Amino acid sequence: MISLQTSLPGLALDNPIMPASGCFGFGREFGDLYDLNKLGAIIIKAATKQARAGNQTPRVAETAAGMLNAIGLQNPGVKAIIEKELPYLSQFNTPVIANVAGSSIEEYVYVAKMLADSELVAALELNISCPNVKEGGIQFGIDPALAAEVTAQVKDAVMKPVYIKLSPNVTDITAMAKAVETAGADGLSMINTITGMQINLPDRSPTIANKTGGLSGPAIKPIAVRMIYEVKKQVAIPIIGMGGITTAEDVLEFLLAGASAVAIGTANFQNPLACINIINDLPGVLQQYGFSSVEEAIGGGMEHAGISRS
Amino acid sequence: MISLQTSLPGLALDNPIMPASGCFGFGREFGDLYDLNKLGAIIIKAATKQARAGNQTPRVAETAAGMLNAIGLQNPGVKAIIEKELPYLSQFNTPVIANVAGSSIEEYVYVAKMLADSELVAALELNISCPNVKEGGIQFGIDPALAAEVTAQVKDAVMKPVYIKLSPNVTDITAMAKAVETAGADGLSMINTITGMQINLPDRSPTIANKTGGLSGPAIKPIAVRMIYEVKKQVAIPIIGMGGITTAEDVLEFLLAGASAVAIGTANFQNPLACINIINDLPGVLQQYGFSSVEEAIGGGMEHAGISRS
Amino acid sequence: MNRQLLTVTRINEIAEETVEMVLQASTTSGMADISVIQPGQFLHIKVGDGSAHMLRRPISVADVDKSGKVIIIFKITGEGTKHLSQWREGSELDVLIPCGTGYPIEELQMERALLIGGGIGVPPLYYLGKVLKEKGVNIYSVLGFQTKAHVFYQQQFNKLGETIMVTDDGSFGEKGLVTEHLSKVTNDFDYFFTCGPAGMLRAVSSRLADKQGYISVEQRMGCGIGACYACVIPSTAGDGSLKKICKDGPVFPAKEVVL
Amino acid sequence: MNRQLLTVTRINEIAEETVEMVLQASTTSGMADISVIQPGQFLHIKVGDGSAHMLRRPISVADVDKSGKVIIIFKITGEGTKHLSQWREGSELDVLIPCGTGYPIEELQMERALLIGGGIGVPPLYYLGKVLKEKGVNIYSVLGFQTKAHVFYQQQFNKLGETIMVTDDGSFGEKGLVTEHLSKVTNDFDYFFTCGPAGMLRAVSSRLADKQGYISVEQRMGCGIGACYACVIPSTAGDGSLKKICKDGPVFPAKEVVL
Ligand SMILES: Cc1cc2nc3c(=O)[nH]c(=O)nc-3n(C[C@H](O)[C@H](O)[C@H](O)COP(=O)(O)OP(=O)(O)OC[C@H]3O[C@@H](n4cnc5c(N)ncnc54)[C@H](O)[C@@H]3O)c2cc1C
Ligand SMILES: Cc1cc2nc3c(=O)[nH]c(=O)nc-3n(C[C@H](O)[C@H](O)[C@H](O)COP(=O)(O)OP(=O)(O)OC[C@H]3O[C@@H](n4cnc5c(N)ncnc54)[C@H](O)[C@@H]3O)c2cc1C
Ligand SMILES: Cc1cc2nc3c(=O)[nH]c(=O)nc-3n(C[C@H](O)[C@H](O)[C@H](O)COP(=O)(O)O)c2cc1C
Ligand SMILES: Cc1cc2nc3c(=O)[nH]c(=O)nc-3n(C[C@H](O)[C@H](O)[C@H](O)COP(=O)(O)O)c2cc1C
Ligand code: FES
Ligand code: FES
Repeated sequence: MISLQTSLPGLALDNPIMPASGCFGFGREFGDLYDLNKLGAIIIKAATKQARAGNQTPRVAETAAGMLNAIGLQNPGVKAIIEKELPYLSQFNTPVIANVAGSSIEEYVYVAKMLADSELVAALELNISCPNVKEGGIQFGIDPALAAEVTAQVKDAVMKPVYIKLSPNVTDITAMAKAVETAGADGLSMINTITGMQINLPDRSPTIANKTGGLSGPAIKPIAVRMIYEVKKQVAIPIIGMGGITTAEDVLEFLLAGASAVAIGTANFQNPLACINIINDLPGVLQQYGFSSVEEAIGGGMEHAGISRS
Repeated sequence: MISLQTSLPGLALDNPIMPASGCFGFGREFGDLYDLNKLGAIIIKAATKQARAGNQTPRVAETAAGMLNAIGLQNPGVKAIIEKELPYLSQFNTPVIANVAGSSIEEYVYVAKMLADSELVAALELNISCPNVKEGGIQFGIDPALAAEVTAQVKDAVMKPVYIKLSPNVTDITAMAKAVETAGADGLSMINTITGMQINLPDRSPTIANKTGGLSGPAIKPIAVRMIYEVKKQVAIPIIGMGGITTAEDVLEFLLAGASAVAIGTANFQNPLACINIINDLPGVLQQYGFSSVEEAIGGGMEHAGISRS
Repeated sequence: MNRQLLTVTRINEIAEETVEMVLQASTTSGMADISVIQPGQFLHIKVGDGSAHMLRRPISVADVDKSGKVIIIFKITGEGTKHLSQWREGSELDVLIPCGTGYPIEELQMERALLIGGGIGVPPLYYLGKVLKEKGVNIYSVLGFQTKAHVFYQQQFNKLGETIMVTDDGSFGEKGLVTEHLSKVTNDFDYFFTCGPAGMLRAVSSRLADKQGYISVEQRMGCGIGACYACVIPSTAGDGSLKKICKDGPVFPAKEVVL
Repeated sequence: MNRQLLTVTRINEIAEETVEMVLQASTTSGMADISVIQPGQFLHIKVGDGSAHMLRRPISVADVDKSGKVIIIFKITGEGTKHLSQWREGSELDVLIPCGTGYPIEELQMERALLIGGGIGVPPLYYLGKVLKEKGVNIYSVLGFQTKAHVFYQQQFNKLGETIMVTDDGSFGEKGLVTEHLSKVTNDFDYFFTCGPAGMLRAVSSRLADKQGYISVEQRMGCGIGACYACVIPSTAGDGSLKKICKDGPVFPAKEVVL
């Protein structure tokens, strides 16, 4: 028996697979397709203090092995999420991680507190890296001091574990990781999307109304793996890895790079059963490459983990 | 007649297509396949002061819609390049852009001077962004002050136009661009590769011996387009665009984003005739989208260029 | 809505760059999903494997056959539809079926319906017209195409009722825009139903502002099932609320959304 | 070396996950390129379209037919070779042909040659053996495979001369490593020629250090034509100089490169 269990602060997961924030809504649509109890955890769509309408459309574009999105944090506001969306998820045993966005520290703290007060929320993921909103948001993701400050204040305000979702749009991601670790983060989520653009030839203008959007999907996988590998060497807190995962082999690659669990985003669009397929395939893939458990694979691709290279 | 001509400092090009540095050696191998006179220009492989052996192998890996490389600047040294490689290119009328690398300002200046003294070299491209060498190199690519310093000193030392090749591995590429423009750069080349990693599952270790490598190919195209678009708004000097171009449509996308010419790297590996095919296809593509010349398309995807959006 | 593998049993070009594809279910659950398709609903089709195309393509249902067949008609406009057009008979297509909310035909009482289609907006109107006709509604159609070479399904619509064909250049039928020819077929209808390019939808909606009607709108989609918020459209409610085209639509009462 | 489109005229699995593919030239220039292929050279094969696979795959020539046919044998080890194995007969393969430097058979005088192949290193030795035999050389072969299921071309090699088959698990022929069985076929040869996994090449080279021989080495490649410096191997010259496997190799005198 291959064990898929993995433990992170506040999250004792049956398997390391969870849908990524923003790619799974609040679970309802996927709940019609399969039993959400099968998932390791669920990361729900970002919540802000007030309802947000998001950006103009088009909001997505397809790129080579990836996609761009600029949804712009459309959401009904944290109150409506707690009242109207979370109850649906209460029928499942799957831990829920709530994604928190904001444009000021006060907003982060407010939203985090509201969500942490909900029994249904097992942990928080602070999205300090959304590149698709004009005010705030992204500043927290590129400035270590600001990132540390928002982390510290949220940690002061809530009792639940707090994961910080890092932006890849920085020169030195390890500096960001160390800053939020020092500020008390329980874990990291990485990576968010990379800012990109596509120009539509007939229109002679960017395909996405917001002009730039976040690049996700297999195209960015090598960048995600590199960043996780680099960060894992510098911090002690666990990492939820993401960025282009579409197969169980990809999951193993992220575990080897140092992730303790993974999230699946874009792949859900190409195949809405992606998470389930990956969970089903994972034991076979672990076995094929000589691992008897997920925990054994974590960090196994790093020399300092003491795995000999043949 | 669709005009493909484009003019950049020191470079009056018959067409905007040139092979990217490091993907074309010194032209010899491709010269066996087609007439190099057909190219707009040729950017040759990076030169350093001394011969360099480069990194251990494996040096390349394939990724989704892209590849990683960590050649490590293997080259026979600037003297051998001038004596043994450049003479081959003297039989063609195609302008040669020489790529300069180094680990100190002195080395950049030395190599740039030697190359600029060669009649065959029309312009220099300072590679301040190679992510695959341990000492130096990359520091110049992520620190605006250092980038400005190396630019200024090379400009002082040579009479030929100097293009600075920017690294995408930074939080704010416009700051880099503005710094080197102020320091006297004649143009920009962007983007170089993005640092990535692939972990080989059977080996449980990075595929590439250097561990990390530079990601190139269609996967990074949206990032390149975004960076060129952002930089074009902030600087007056022209941009040689690159990053994932494989078709004439891609070329038009880069022109619309603000590039005045483009370089083709990874696509030469999938199809060694890529540059020629793109040159042949470009007039038809320009016509299809309503352009009568390359120059008309440059910057046409930017609102501030005054093109009305229908 | 479910994910099904349907077999491509026929594929042929019925007009310039316009492909008709017949998909057949081979499982009971596939049959069941096909049998409940409402006019106006769409399939969300996987066009690439691995990392070739991360997004599915939404294509409307053009017709349904009780034996477990569904017909789609699509125009080759980019890489995805090009790839789709190269599928071979016998191969299996991965589709989400059925997606979205179609025309509320059960709830509408009518005797006369006007269908207004433009180009690749024509296909969903065919299945709608067929179902309405079966319910005894009189069908009138005005269909616009770029040129003669782009025209398709004329005969099929003729069988549904009086049909006027319009081309941009007059190379077939009437010349000009569909809105210029609406009154030639009938001014007397209970509901209009329109699908086509955004410009046409706007023109039709304003031309028929005093009539009741339904429009079908397009937008770039991510998930196609309501989870990603890619495909929203503002509602006219005035409260800033947004509808999801992939779930609340693609069909909306003409006055309910801001085009 | 040129870029050619060759037609796949036959494709079949000749051993576990091992595919034999026959490629036919249909143009004079294609025929010409095939006719000059030397044993040890390889094809650099495009396995994907658009952005699916940016790198070609190097595959050795296993045999050549004067009528413009070239045979390759490859193992399905990853996405690229898997894709290649799904090519259909009649489709066209985009190849760079011929690539690299083969065995310098014109320059070598010999009466007896020992071929030592491991797994997917066996194919190039077949074409080599055939050409040498035509020149009157006596051929001895020792071929190693993982298991019985992986064995291929036994008959073909038997026709060239005495051949010993070795499997890791002894499920076919001798058990163990090829190096353990070399002397069973002959100790008396002028040159050895070896191709296979790096470990085997090292073992063979050190075991036969006092003999003259040629090895064929593999490395991940970018361009495959000598332009990108991806595929280098240190020479034994001691001056730090590097050879390009795709151009100077893949065949090298055993003592010329550092394995
Ligand atoms: C509900 C709905 C029903 C549709 N029904 C039909 C139909 O029956 N027949 C038909 O030919 N077309 C229909 N379309 C349009 C069809 O989805 C696009 O033509 C198709 O997605 C283009 O894909 P591509 O790969 O050829 O183009 P590309 O330009 O390569 O596509 C790139 C991306 O943009 C998206 N995209 C491009 N154009 C459109 C568009 N007009 N609408 C939505 N997304 C787009 C693609 O889905 C893809 O994600 C429908 C669209 C929607 C939203
Ligand atoms: C000169 C030469 C001749 C060869 N001849 C043969 C042959 O006749 N038959 C055969 O089965 N194999 C041969 N190989 C090995 C063959 O190239 C690889 O098995 C193949 O490239 C693997 O591709 P993939 O897509 O299946 O694997 P993937 O792992 O998906 O490939 C990923 C990348 O790694 C490269 N790669 C992986 N393994 C190797 C390898 N062993 N050598 C070089 N590159 C590799 C691929 O080319 C690709 O760029 C030869 C290699 C070289 C260098
Ligand atoms: C359509 C879309 C919406 C997203 N919305 C959010 C979000 O609300 N909050 C967040 O933290 N990340 C969001 N992301 C980022 C993903 O959670 C994930 O970090 C990223 O897409 C990389 O993973 P992937 O390549 O598997 O998609 C979104 C991504 C996509 C594609
Ligand atoms: C194998 C390889 C070697 C490269 N060597 C160099 C180099 O020597 N100097 C340099 O400035 N850029 C080098 N580059 C970067 C390319 O010139 C180019 O900026 C980058 O690959 C993006 O373009 P592409 O996606 O078209 O390949 C190299 C890229 C590759 C793939
Ligand atoms: S496409 Fe995802 S919500 Fe409509
Ligand atoms: S693969 Fe490019 S030099 Fe050998």
